[in-house]
Amino acid sequence: MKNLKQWLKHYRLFIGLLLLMLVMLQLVVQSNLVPAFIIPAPSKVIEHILENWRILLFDHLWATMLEFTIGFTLAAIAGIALAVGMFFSKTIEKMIYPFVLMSQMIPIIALSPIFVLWFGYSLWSKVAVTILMSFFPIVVSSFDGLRACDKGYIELLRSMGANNKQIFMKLHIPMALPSLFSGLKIGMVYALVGATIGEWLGASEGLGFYSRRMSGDLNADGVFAAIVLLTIIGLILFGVATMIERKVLSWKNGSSIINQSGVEENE
Amino acid sequence: MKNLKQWLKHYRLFIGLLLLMLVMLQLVVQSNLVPAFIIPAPSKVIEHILENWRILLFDHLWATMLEFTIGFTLAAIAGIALAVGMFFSKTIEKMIYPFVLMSQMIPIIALSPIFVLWFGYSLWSKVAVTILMSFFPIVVSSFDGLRACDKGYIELLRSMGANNKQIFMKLHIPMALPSLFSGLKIGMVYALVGATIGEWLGASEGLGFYSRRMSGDLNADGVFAAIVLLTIIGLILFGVATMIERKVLSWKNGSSIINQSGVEENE
Amino acid sequence: MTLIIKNLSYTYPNHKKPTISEVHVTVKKGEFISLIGKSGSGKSTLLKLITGILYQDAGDIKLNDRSITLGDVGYMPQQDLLLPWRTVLENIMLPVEIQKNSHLTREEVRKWLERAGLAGYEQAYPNQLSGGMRQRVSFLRAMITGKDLLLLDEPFGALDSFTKKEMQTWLLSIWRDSKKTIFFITHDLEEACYLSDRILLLKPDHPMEEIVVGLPRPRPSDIVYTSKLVELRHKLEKKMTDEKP
Amino acid sequence: MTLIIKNLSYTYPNHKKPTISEVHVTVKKGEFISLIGKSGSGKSTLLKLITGILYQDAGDIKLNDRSITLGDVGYMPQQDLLLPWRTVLENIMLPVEIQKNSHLTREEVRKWLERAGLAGYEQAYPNQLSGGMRQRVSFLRAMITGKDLLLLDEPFGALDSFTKKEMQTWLLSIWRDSKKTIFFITHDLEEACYLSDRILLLKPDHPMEEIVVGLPRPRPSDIVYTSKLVELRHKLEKKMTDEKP
Amino acid sequence: SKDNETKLEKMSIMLDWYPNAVHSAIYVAQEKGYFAEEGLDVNIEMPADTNDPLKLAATGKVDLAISYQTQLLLSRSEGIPVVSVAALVRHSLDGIMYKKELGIQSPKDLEGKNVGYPSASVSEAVVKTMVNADGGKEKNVKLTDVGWDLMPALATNNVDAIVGAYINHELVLLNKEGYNVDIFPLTEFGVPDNYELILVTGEETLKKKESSIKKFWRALSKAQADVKQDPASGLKVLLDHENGNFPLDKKVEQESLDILLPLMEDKSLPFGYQEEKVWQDVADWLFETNVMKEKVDPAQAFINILE
Ligand SMILES: Nc1ncnc2c1ncn2[C@@H]1O[C@H](COP(=O)(O)OP(=O)(O)OP(=O)(O)O)[C@@H](O)[C@H]1O
Ligand SMILES: Nc1ncnc2c1ncn2[C@@H]1O[C@H](COP(=O)(O)OP(=O)(O)OP(=O)(O)O)[C@@H](O)[C@H]1O
Ligand SMILES: [Mg+2]
Ligand SMILES: [Mg+2]
Repeated sequence: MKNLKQWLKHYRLFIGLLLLMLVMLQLVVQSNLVPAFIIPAPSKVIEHILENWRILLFDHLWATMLEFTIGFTLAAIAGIALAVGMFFSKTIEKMIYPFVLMSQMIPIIALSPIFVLWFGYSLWSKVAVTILMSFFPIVVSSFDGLRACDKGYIELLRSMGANNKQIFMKLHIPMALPSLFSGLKIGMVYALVGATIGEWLGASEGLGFYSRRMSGDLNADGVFAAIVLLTIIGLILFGVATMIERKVLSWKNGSSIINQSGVEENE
Repeated sequence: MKNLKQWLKHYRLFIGLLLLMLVMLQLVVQSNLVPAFIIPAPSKVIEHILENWRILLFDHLWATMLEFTIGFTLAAIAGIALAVGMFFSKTIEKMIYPFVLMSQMIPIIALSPIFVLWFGYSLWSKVAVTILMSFFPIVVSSFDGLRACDKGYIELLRSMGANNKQIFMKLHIPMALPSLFSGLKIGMVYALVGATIGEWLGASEGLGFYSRRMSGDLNADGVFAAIVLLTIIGLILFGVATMIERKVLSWKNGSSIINQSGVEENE
Repeated sequence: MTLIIKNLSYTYPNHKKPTISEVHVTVKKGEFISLIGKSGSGKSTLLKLITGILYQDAGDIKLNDRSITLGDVGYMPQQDLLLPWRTVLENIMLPVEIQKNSHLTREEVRKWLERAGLAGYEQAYPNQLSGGMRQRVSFLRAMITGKDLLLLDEPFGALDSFTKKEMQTWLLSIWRDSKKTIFFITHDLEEACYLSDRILLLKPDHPMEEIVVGLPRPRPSDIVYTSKLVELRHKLEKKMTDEKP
Repeated sequence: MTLIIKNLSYTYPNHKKPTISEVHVTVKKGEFISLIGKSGSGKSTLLKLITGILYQDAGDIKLNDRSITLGDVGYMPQQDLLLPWRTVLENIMLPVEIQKNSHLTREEVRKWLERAGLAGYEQAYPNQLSGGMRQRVSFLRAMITGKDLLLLDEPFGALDSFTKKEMQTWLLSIWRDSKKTIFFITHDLEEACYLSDRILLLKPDHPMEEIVVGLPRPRPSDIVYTSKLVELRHKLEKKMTDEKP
Repeated sequence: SKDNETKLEKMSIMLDWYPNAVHSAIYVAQEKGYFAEEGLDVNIEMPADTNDPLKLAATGKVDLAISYQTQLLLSRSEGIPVVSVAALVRHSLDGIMYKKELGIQSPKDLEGKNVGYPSASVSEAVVKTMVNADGGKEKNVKLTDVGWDLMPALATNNVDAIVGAYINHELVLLNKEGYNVDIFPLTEFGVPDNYELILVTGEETLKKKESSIKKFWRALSKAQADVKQDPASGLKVLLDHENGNFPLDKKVEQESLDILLPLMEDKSLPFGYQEEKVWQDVADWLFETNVMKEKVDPAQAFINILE
């Protein structure tokens, strides 16, 4: 309860602006300044969601989340693994890093036939796009995080007789966590976009499929219903990731316990 | 000359691997393991580029670069301006930041009718997509950079009688540069992808247009010719940006001048 | 130039107790005054109040009978705080750039650099300098403001004892020649005795005490081994650690 | 326990001159030895050689007649280097975790924490501690390795003089009770005199010199104001600054 | 003549897709000055999405657009105010394209097979109608939305047949690549024949610019006659125009035009003339198959602009 209140307080300006924009949009559309088949009235979009919430949530959202979850998990595993590989081997770094960079420059849509060739229309074609889109920030930030370790700490652990594995586990990994988390958060956003784009390359369910299908049927309400749901899910995921990050990195925001001057904590 | 040599030395592993992959690809395609209209033989792609280099470079590459340049410039200006705005006003930050985040979650292609409605098929529809794609990393990193300033420096300048403008110019801006540069570099990659995607949403020239049209005609050589050019341009732009960054932030890599122990500089 | 601090009090926002309360100090032209106190006793806070970075809750600070404002004094912060993207020369010229009205030429600055043993390092970046050199750059930056009153916040706190000794001697020679007034923070009692005319003792919940050093000038550097100074130090330490007032 | 260093030399890769050359030292069980020298004279390098972090180019280091290896000594680095994501307790338990074979219980660790005035701070993170507390945690971490030889690299360099004094007294009491051998780096001559049995002088391009302090134990903290110690300090300083050998 | 040029009325037309053989007449009319003769300065644009031409015509962003009959009816049922003014291709180009080696003889053989379609309900309806009409059960046909990659889907054996591909483009290309494909024309299996490509305008634009559209059609008809007369030179105009920035495959386009020309005319009717019956049939079929949720009055959906 208290959390929710704080949250509302913090974001009240944003929420206010958002509501204002929605109301204005409603008025603009109702007064026919913008045709409803291009931007539908917010009320219509909500109506559409309410009418179809069952299939939207249980079929399409579910499918997208499945692709997202598998894709993001694999991207995280592969991305971190590659970062670890590059961290341990200069050769791997020099060989692979330019490819990682290049992979971001190739417009995915241009590669869609290749995805179809390799993965067909299975779940895996969407997972592949998801991985391709979220891989880059995860690799880069976990690699940066791993490299960030101060030499002094390593020497300290070695002086205790620590082996390489211990140094990696007790030093490099916790040290890389902050950077890794920010990479995962960005990767998460791109993974969701990736799942959507993956569905455009051929699918039979998912919010991306739904939006494209509705677009093909010239149903703007449906298109925006899917976009709204995707955005909400994205924000929720981002928020949850931020919360987990705060928990895991709680040591970062601990304030001083020693309180010589009687600092009064602000609520 | 010396630079080139060093560069070759540094990337020789990557270049070797790349060549190896190309040769293998050539063999795979020639032995009909993969249909040539999905992944073409590298030799065919090069042939295609050589045959059409005039229109590829002067019409399509030129058009894409124009969109990229305008879009990226505007994104950089707008992104930095927004970051400055958020830096100076908590209100702006709370109001706008969630929108910036949201803007990344909406699959751009779903918005294509809106872009078309607003900008038609003019240059500006592509510029708009370019901005939308490169905006986010620029805002986030310049905002982070501006916030990173140590309070001690600010107090020092205030003690000298500096006004807010001087503190901003002499302190916050140079302090934000490293972070800003990394944002610009990422933004640059996304801007190029954005220009390509923008062309997919409607264009009559540009490398994105070219690749999509070639794809419609089942001409894989053409598709990959465009992709290859885009990737090369992307790598060149990234390299140039990195060089500028090194120049501007030269103070970061200056090694110690005081040389008590007679450190021998490695070539 | 006279600095008169009367009845000064300051409480940080969110703090319950005042960090500075009822402080009275008078500093005369050309004096070298040290302020000693434990970590957290409010030494830096007092200095920030004098510069004007912080503004007092009560009392006033007068420089030549005018309330002090930002830009009135030369301030050297506790960390050297050199801007890493500026060369040594650019760092030193910072106050000149900001105040715009200074008549200093680059030529004069070069002379100062030479005097500080920094000749040839004009174009070096701070991360290329040793700790002692960085401190000298930071000090020159405070000097170059041209203000008569210099506030130095533990300038030699981060240096090793050998470098510290050199820097102290160097500072004394500069002070003698330039006739500036120096307000110096340290937690090193020996340093305070060696450098100052008077020493102020800052203790939380105690009124500020003042000790006159009374050693002749110029002071040779091995004066710190004389029994007079050693005794003074001992007395100071007792005063500082003696919990009952 | 005896540490015997013979004819030790070390040159950093890419350096022309050796940082450590032909160093001979013998440390007996239970001794308190200090190593002093200017910044950059190679004090930390020597310590890293003893821990085994660095490996010598020539000469050898024997602990109880066996060549020393990693994990043989308790080492407290120059910065406190507490892992910021570990609580005080977890930081102290780090060597136990790594060496796995320690028989220390958490109960015994708690007792040590109490002794260090850290009771109640077991679950605090390093960024919630003051400088002196951090140094004590770092020291306990070296203690807890259970090794007989402790190498302390300027443990009190970053503390203000008042805290430093308290920490010195605390360290002496621990040393007396635990009967460890301590190899202590400092650039503070007074600290070296106050704490040590013997003092080693490290000067680049000079053979290492040794001074026996010869003050009785236990030493009261105001022994630093006695003329015997002041004179010793003065002598040390002269030796250190005297450029000609 | 300079004065004349300045007085030309600007008009824009958005193609249904990138320029290809079917658009030859438009480029001929422009190249030979037929539009200018009618006092028009025509700007030709290309869409990104097949739905864009309709939407942009509805909003008046373009004056004319080329689209599909089924899509126009669907638009009207969604309240998008567009009207067809002429039929460009009088017959369906669509059908179910399948690989011959799979032993498919007629649509009912698709039972147990996998059919790829682009994301649109119309294509789904086509398959269902055809399979049912052939005595099969639509339930037994697996339908896969293949996004925009129709040809690769079939070529890589991810699907056994595709719907929504054209006999004058995809069929030609796939055969050229050496795939053995054939097509079931949809009209033979219960789907009413439709005007595959029509010329569309927005209701508002029609009110304002009816006479200009008439002029446009006059010029286009003249050009179409030229193309019919001499297809080779008609195609050359298109190829030359495109060559500036995009090399088209001459052979493919030639073949495409050969297929198209007979489908663009009807001996008994003038070029572009639309019959109400065709509109009625298509509208009924769309409603029956549930593609359109609301009934549309077919008479409102078109006018015959030709004189
Ligand atoms: N910006 C601030 N906001 C709130 N409290 C502060 C701030 N700066 C200092 N304090 C508090 O005020 C007290 C005095 O701090 P100050 O820095 O003046 O001490 P100091 O004597 O300079 O210590 P040191 O010798 O460690 O530099 C401390 O308890 C500190 O926690
Ligand atoms: N990792 C390293 N690589 C190369 N040179 C080094 C390295 N560490 C130290 N040096 C050099 O070796 C010399 C001795 O360094 P060391 O850290 O041992 O000195 P120190 O006596 O501990 O100084 P301080 O009192 O400042 O800690 C210095 O000149 C330094 O520049
Ligand atoms: Mg302070
Ligand atoms: Mg050291």
